[in-house]
Amino acid sequence: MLDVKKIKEDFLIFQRKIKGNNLIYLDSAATTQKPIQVIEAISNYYRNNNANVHRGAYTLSEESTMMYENARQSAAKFINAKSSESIVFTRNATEGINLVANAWGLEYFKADDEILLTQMEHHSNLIPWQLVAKKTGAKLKFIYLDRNGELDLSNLENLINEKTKFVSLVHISNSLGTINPVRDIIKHAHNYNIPVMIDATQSVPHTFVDVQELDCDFLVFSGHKMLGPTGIGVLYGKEELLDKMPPFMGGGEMINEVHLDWADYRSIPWKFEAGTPNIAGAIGLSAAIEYINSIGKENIEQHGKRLTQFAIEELEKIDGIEIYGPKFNRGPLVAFNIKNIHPHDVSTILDEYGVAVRAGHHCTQPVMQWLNVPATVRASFYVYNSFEDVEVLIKGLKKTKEVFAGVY
Amino acid sequence: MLDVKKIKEDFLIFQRKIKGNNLIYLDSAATTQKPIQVIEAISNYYRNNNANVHRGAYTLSEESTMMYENARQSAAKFINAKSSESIVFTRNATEGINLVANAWGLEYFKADDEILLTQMEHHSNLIPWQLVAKKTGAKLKFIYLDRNGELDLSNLENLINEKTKFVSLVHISNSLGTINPVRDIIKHAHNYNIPVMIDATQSVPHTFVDVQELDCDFLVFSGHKMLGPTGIGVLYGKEELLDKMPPFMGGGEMINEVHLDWADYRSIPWKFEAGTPNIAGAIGLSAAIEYINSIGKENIEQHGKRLTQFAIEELEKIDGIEIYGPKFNRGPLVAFNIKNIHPHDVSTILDEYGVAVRAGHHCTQPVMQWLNVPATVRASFYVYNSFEDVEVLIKGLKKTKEVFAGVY
Amino acid sequence: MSIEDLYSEIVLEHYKEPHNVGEIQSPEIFAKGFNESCGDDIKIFARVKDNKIEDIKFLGKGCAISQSSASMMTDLLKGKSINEVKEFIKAFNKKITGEENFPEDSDEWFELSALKGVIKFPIRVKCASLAWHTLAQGIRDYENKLIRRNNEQL
Amino acid sequence: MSIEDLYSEIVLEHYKEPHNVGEIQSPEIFAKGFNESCGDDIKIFARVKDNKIEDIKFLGKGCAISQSSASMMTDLLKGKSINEVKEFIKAFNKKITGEENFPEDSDEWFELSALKGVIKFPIRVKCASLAWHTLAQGIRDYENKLIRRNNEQL
Ligand SMILES: Cc1ncc(COP(=O)(O)O)c(C=O)c1O
Ligand SMILES: Cc1ncc(COP(=O)(O)O)c(C=O)c1O
Repeated sequence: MLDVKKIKEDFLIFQRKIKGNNLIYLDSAATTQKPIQVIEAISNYYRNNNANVHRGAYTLSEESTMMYENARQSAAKFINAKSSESIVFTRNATEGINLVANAWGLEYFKADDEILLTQMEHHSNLIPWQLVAKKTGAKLKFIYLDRNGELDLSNLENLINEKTKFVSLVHISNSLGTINPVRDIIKHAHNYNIPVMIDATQSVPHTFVDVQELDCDFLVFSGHKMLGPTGIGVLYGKEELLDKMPPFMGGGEMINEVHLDWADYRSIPWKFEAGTPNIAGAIGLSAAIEYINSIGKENIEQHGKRLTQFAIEELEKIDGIEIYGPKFNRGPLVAFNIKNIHPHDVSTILDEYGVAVRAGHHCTQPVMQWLNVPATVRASFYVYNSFEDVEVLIKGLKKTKEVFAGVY
Repeated sequence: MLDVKKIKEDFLIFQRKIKGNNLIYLDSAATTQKPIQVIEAISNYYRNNNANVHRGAYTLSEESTMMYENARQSAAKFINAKSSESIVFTRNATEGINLVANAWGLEYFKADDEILLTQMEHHSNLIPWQLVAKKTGAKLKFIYLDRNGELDLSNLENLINEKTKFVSLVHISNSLGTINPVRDIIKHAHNYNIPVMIDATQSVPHTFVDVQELDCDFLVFSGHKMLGPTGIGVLYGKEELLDKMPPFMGGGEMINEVHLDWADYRSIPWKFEAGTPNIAGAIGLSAAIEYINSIGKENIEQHGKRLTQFAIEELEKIDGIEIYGPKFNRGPLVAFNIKNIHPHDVSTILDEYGVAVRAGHHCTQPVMQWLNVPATVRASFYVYNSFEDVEVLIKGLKKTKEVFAGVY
Repeated sequence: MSIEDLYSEIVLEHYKEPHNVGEIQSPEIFAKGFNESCGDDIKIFARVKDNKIEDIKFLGKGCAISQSSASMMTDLLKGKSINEVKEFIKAFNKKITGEENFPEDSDEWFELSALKGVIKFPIRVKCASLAWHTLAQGIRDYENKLIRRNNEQL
Repeated sequence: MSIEDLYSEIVLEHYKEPHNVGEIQSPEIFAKGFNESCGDDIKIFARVKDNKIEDIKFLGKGCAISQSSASMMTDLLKGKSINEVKEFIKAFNKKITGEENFPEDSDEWFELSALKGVIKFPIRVKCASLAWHTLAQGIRDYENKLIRRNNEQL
């Protein structure tokens, strides 16, 4: 069990009042709050070690280079990557996916090649492929959802075939909570030598993701969804695949020898990091990893499961609530709607109680189309959430129903 | 005159000792130090307002959206852009250039079109165009340097012609200090309806840059070189040009309507900001702008000019020092070499005195080739530098010569 | 300021049974609107005769604020001249953003002032004004079309 | 630890007049090295006869540390067998990174131990080892070529 009360003390934002109430933050799937340890790691870097990396011969520059590269090592260790050379720092998960879609896709896709995605992808794992498909003539194929909001894999034998050149899919859905059997899908794709990218944005913060065990070829996640700062994310790629990719962006830091008419690029991962990187961001991410490790991934996973289960049980007691996504074995979030009340209105009323939930399509409009709703309310949990938080949510939902009593 | 002593108090890093000495930081052209006001703006955001932007209906999300969009407005005002819709937040200047090279270049360049750059571009304004030229068959042309390290514009009539489809050049050179007559070049290019991008990375921190007065079509700069955090930069573009560009990256936040097979993009500037942005970075940048405004751009410019002039005068007194770049009217930096001593060795010895200078090619290898040196030493100045800082530099250089006395 | 001021009886009644919902075949005025911040959309149709809004309807899914606002708007603007409508939209925008007060003793504004509570919820202003912005866009398109047609006839 | 320990007399003498600077025509061993952190480069040439380094030269611009290290390295390795050279490179790498101490009373290591000061300047270790890494690469290429040639003759 997590000592949530103690953990909450590290997050100073919970000292704030929202319209006179305690903040009940249930939108961690969008972005998490930051512990003081992360905030201070960033401040301390700026106060003591700030300099540009990789090219200075003076003390500060040496220190900041070391801190930046140590952050890369700690990110590598966090997902059990073989080497830190397979870790590229990006702005966020989205940039990691765009990097691969461009640097791999534009290089290796031809007309009528197939890219396999799923119906539950976040826009970040859909639009980049639409753009690349348009440029190369490749076609998008989809694994569709079954009635439970899980992937319908009955047709996988047909979906993955000689035409398939790439598979990219989400590990844990941010709108349904579904946990996908990515390991099986990777195995299957590898039978055809097809590289697979995993969007682990919602899984890495909550569960131990081991890239060697999964044997995924690429994997992305965002720092800001795991207690880290905004503006930093990670692209993991197998070294031999990253080596085979041309650079995505050009500029300083990513080159060896430059002439007006040609240039020789640096080795991976630096080849993919053009310009001054988000140094403080990487250092903040590394502090977040340390914080997560100090709590323990297993504890975090258990805690998320318990809260989610409790929330679902309590929600089910309320009349007129529809819950979306699989019943069992799901990520630490729950999406739902109250009959006849728009999610936006639910969110506004909950805010009066200090409860922050997301109302919207959660950047997964195809899932909304599938659910046949314009939007949903989503409550998502992390280490600082308690069972009382869920109780306040439930109270707020009951109040919402009262406000809309005439309509309901 | 700047009250440097008072300013220095805002920069806590100067309380540090480097090998027992006060830190004399002369590498601001690589990245500047950060005042406490910027560091606290970031901390305060995480402590009080942190949430994802644009899609939440609760208080924190509303606050963070407002702070993020206010930062956009303050960036717009800082360069006198007509509207904040013409401001795209990027990771750094490099990403801004890559964005335009890709979204404009891949869309509008054909084989044998010409892209005009200069011989003094930072790698960040060279490699992206090399990559686009390779993809489109367009050709790179260059304005070369004259003996003084200034652009040789005698041939401009020939260099800008019907084949020219884009001009991109640096405002102030980071390796020579040259200030280019960008306004004249823009006017000339506009006679042929050719869009011009200005790399203002070294000018925006030091001098008032007015995009409307320059009439440039695009302009980029980096937050970390103007007291702001790492991981945030600005691309300015005229609205009508940004409108005509397809998105660079795809993902969340940049779309309206999404289906599995098509998507409708948001309006500018959000169309170009895929995924969760560096929210804290934008807020930190906005605090940096406030700090700069409180000192006053004119004062900063004057201060930089005085320090540079003083440094050049003192350097000239040392036997065997060669100074590079124009004699007069230059940016706040000076590059030089001591005869027979490698810049790397100079930098190591200066570090013993707490003096941080850059030794290297400053991401402008073509300039090094032109100077016919492998590298140079560069001292660059900002608001926290004093005349005494220059004196310590000079003392360190004299000591360097002593160490190498036998060689020299 | 409590949540009941935002969700007043009038707002909720319009939300429950919005007026003027539906399509108009080959309308003179048509526009689609989109609320970027929540993903809701709306379509507005209007029939123009003798420079007057003869009929006006809307379609779309949305929250209580946007639905009731569209419902009241269509009620109110029916029968007005294009110029009156344009003025009214301007006036509404000023009131909903708090730039001007809602008039206290105007019959015309009586129902609409039920939206007053929105002013205290800046993020919901977009919901309240979605229908109005969309109609304004439709009128602009309509007038541009008229101008083009006139030019072609010259 | 002062700066004079880094720039010792021996280092500066080798920097002033480096030994074995030049090219070797059609060398058995050749490699180019590049120091990513400062942009310096080096070329190493060696003539091999009877599995021994008969001659070795280098070309390149660089700092006092990298130049003197290359100068001393070429002095020392001339005449050694390929295997001895490989062992020596390994030993040097361990010493320059501080993993092992420089031997106190070895004639062979006497000059090289002038580079001892580098250990305290981690960022300069790359300068000191550039020539050594480059030669190691050249030897790997050379041995691979031999293996390929042998295979072809089989
Ligand atoms: C003139 C110029 N352009 C572009 C850049 C690239 O800036 P960044 O690394 O922040 O993208 C620099 C920074 O070194 C520069 O000096
Ligand atoms: C499953 C999933 N993928 C990708 C993303 C995109 O993350 P970011 O906006 O940090 O790039 C998100 C975040 O909402 C997500 O939940």
